[in-house]
Amino acid sequence: MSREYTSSEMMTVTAARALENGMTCFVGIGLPSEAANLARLTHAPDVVLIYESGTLQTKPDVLPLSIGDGELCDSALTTVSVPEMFRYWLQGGKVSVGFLGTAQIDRYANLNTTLIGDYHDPKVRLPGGGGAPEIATNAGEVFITLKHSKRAFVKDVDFITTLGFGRDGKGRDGVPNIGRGPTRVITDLCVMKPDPETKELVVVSLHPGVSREDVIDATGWEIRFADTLEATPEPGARELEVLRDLKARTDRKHAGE
Amino acid sequence: MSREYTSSEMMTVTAARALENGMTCFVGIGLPSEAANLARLTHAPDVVLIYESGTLQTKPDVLPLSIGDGELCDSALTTVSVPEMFRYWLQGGKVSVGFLGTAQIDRYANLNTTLIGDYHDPKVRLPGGGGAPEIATNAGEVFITLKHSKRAFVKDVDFITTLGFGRDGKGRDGVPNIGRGPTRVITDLCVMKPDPETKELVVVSLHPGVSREDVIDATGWEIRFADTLEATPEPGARELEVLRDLKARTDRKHAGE
Amino acid sequence: MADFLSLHDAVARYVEDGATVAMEGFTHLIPFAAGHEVIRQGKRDLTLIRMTPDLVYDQLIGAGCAKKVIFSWGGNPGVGSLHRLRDAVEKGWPHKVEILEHSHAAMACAFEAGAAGLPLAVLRGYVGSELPNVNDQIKFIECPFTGERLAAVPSVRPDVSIVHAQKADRAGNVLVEGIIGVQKEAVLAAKHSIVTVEEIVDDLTAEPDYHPNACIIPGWAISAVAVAEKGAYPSYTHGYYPRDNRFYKEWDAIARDRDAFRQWLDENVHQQVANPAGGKA
Amino acid sequence: MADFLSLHDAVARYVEDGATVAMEGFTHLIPFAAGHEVIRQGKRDLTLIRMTPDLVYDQLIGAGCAKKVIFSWGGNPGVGSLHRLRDAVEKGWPHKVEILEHSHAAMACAFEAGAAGLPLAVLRGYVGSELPNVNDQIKFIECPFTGERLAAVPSVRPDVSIVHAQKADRAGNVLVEGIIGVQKEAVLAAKHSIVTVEEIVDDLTAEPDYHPNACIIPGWAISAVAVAEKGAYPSYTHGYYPRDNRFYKEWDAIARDRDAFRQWLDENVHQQVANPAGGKA
Repeated sequence: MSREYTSSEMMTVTAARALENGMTCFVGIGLPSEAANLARLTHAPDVVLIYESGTLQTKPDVLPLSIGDGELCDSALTTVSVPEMFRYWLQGGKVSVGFLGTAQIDRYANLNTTLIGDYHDPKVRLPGGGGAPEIATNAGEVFITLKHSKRAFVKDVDFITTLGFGRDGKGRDGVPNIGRGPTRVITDLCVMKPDPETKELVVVSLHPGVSREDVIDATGWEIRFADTLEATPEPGARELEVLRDLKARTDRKHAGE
Repeated sequence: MSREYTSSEMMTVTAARALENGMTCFVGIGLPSEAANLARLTHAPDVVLIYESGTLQTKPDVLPLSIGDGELCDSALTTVSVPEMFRYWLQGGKVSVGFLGTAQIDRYANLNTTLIGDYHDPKVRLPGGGGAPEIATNAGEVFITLKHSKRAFVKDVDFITTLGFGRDGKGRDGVPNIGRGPTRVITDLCVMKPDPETKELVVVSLHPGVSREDVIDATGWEIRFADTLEATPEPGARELEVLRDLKARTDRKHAGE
Repeated sequence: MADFLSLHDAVARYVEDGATVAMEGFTHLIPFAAGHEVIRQGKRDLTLIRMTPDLVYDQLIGAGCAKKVIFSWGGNPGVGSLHRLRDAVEKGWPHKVEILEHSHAAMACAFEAGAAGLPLAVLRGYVGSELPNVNDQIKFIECPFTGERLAAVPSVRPDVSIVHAQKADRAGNVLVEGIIGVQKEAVLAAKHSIVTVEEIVDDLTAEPDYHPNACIIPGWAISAVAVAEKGAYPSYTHGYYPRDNRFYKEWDAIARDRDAFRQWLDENVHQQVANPAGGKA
Repeated sequence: MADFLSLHDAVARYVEDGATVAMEGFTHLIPFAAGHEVIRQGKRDLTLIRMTPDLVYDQLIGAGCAKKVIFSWGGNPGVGSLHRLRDAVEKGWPHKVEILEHSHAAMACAFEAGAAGLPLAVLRGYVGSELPNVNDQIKFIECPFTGERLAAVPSVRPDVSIVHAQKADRAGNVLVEGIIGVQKEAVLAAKHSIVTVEEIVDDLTAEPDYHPNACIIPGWAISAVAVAEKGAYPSYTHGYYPRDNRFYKEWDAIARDRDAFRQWLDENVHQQVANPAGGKA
């Protein structure tokens, strides 16, 4: 078992570690799903995973390609209708953390999955909001994970599909019955958290081998660093083994279908 | 098989005949339930019976004592939650006829099941609205069945729990998305229908052996009779046999429990 | 995750004097055992919410636990009146009880809205009814798209909801089956919840009659699970025992008379600590 | 009661040019066979509603059936973009398509409200999102009890909804099992409905896996039932066949290129009258 690992693995393991055992996690497809299942298969066996397809407390053996793969239903405690999922479980306050990916994110952790360019004359149409707009406001808090790049990390998103802290960092102030919003952003380079006052994202931890310059170069605004910048712990041997097994199982399953 | 029958049987058979095969009927407990099941067991085998407990398309072998007896679930096509029953099936416009009983009814077919006397100092507390207020407005039409008496048939109900045609007969005028309201009232003496113009209840058919005076004496307002007053057809032999069997089965079942 | 507690401890921990309590179960699965435990523990000034108060609230009201009752149909199903409810409302015995009454549709929607975390439920309801004249919690709003006037009622958000169900598994997940009423909504709408069950099984998803869309409430959405065999008697538990329709009829005579009621309560509730289900099991 | 029709006749009878159509199925049970039949019959100017347009609407849009698309997440799940949707929105090929976009929560609530016969859905939604800036169907109301600002969207009430399900019985009752999505809501919200099924059985309540709280839509609430074996392929039918994740990945290359798409459509839809499921069955 080698302790060598890729930056993607570093990202996934770090994202997984953000989840605590017993949390109830509304899982986005893709990277969040990979991280959430790694958490479940390692340090957080009782983390409750909920997917917007209505599958409650699911324990997939392989990662789903879509948000509604049969594997999610087959391994769930129970499967409810989609209106019930959004009304009773998300809006009803049963989700402690929403785990999201995104196409664009800005310094106030606002997310854009709608489009690049002008709404009525888009350069690139992205898929749209999906569950994110209400996950971000109705879950207790939000974790975000995505690869670090200047295209993705922009000063101001072209469109706020999903609220982080608004255009001025004050988007949640005085709003009743709203979650805490993004509490951490996990990339392949670092971990960021919103400044307690201004809500601007601040790098709090650098992954092994990553320099401040690497982060600065991959971020579309003048990124700030915490005064006491931590070093993200390396992935453990077991985490890497479980993650690689999971991905290999997944690849075999999807290729065979 | 005797063709002699009681006035209660006459009422139930007449009420049952009001239901047509293929109607979707939201059934009130007691007399409506007896009539609806008699219809199902005789001329209307495909009448769909829905009870507010969530039991859809139920075919009880014995009459339920309560609106939620196990028999209703055991013989249903499926059983849904009570919110779904009221939202999707009743309010969603899937019910062609609501079949109701009542404690008091007035000349405009308004129903009172709340109380006798003053609301804040009641002479008699009745059970309350239950499903009736929305059954009466969201079903396509409403049939009402109850025993005829001056106590029950009053000029003005003490309290409108459930809309017939309002205090002035105009309670449904101009209201969007509302059913036709009461289209017939079946008692142990006669059948009444609302006047097409004024909506006041008018006797359209007298049961065999019942005189106008009998109805006048049992009605708390100056009851009108249709110009061409019909004679309600007598119960058929098979209807009486099926009804008596049903009631005997029911008595045996409930006594044994 | 739900704590596994004795019924005594669950009620002692979560039902406080003055609390707003919903004990639900639509004819089916009425949590009588839990109601009797509330009586035995002498809880007072409760605001009791139930669509159909049924015998369980008749007993709680007669025993003096209730300050206020919120309901939509307060009869003994198929039999007649709830005499303890009437005696409290009409004569103030054992003390005056305030009532707030709705229609079933409105209460069902209010439970749904409570589960959905909303402050209000919107429905096409109360048209032409005089209930809005006597219940100031019924308001009307205008649809911003069509201009239609629709009823609005506050959602139900109890301090504690108590329901009965068929079974729980070792993780505290609960299966509700048959007439499911507003049980799930009651649990999800409440700050705390107690579920009494007929039995505990190892794993609900491994049961032979498991169905992917069964009504299962996860253990992490429940505060406490307590075993109460025949805990819904004299109502019933689908798959376990039938409704005792005869007892429902007999209740009429018991509840009509204050002394008969007190004697019944003494013999069947207060002296039944060892048999929390009460009644004639 | 539902009429038993061929898929051809069901689509011919209920899907009119210019109609508002919802083909639902949340990843699971997507009615591809019916979608292909709509393409074959050359329907035009449809307003297509779906939470996740998925490949089925990508195909309908590319084939020129759509005037407008109402959706909440328009990607190829786990793969990337819907290139036909993008080509229509970005380049106007084969013609300009209007879009109206919501969040999942809002659309799910709008289907629920449609099934419930209401003109609007109310939710705690769109807080801080800029979607209300570009969708004039999103409004806000004030709760009359708490003063909270809540989002309101019009309910979904399609002219016709089309869903796929596991099985129907001879009375036209339909069982939907597994990930049930908004299928029931889509059917109940629509003026007309077509349900395609894998098979017809005698009586759903007599099936060995019958469950009292299964998601069964009664035949009298459905306009037409049509048998379409593998009718959800390349999505899947729980209990029958799995999702063809490989095809979903392959679709990316097919849909990127107009000619490749036209060729695929010709071979797999237009020339497949005898095999209405299309695709590689």
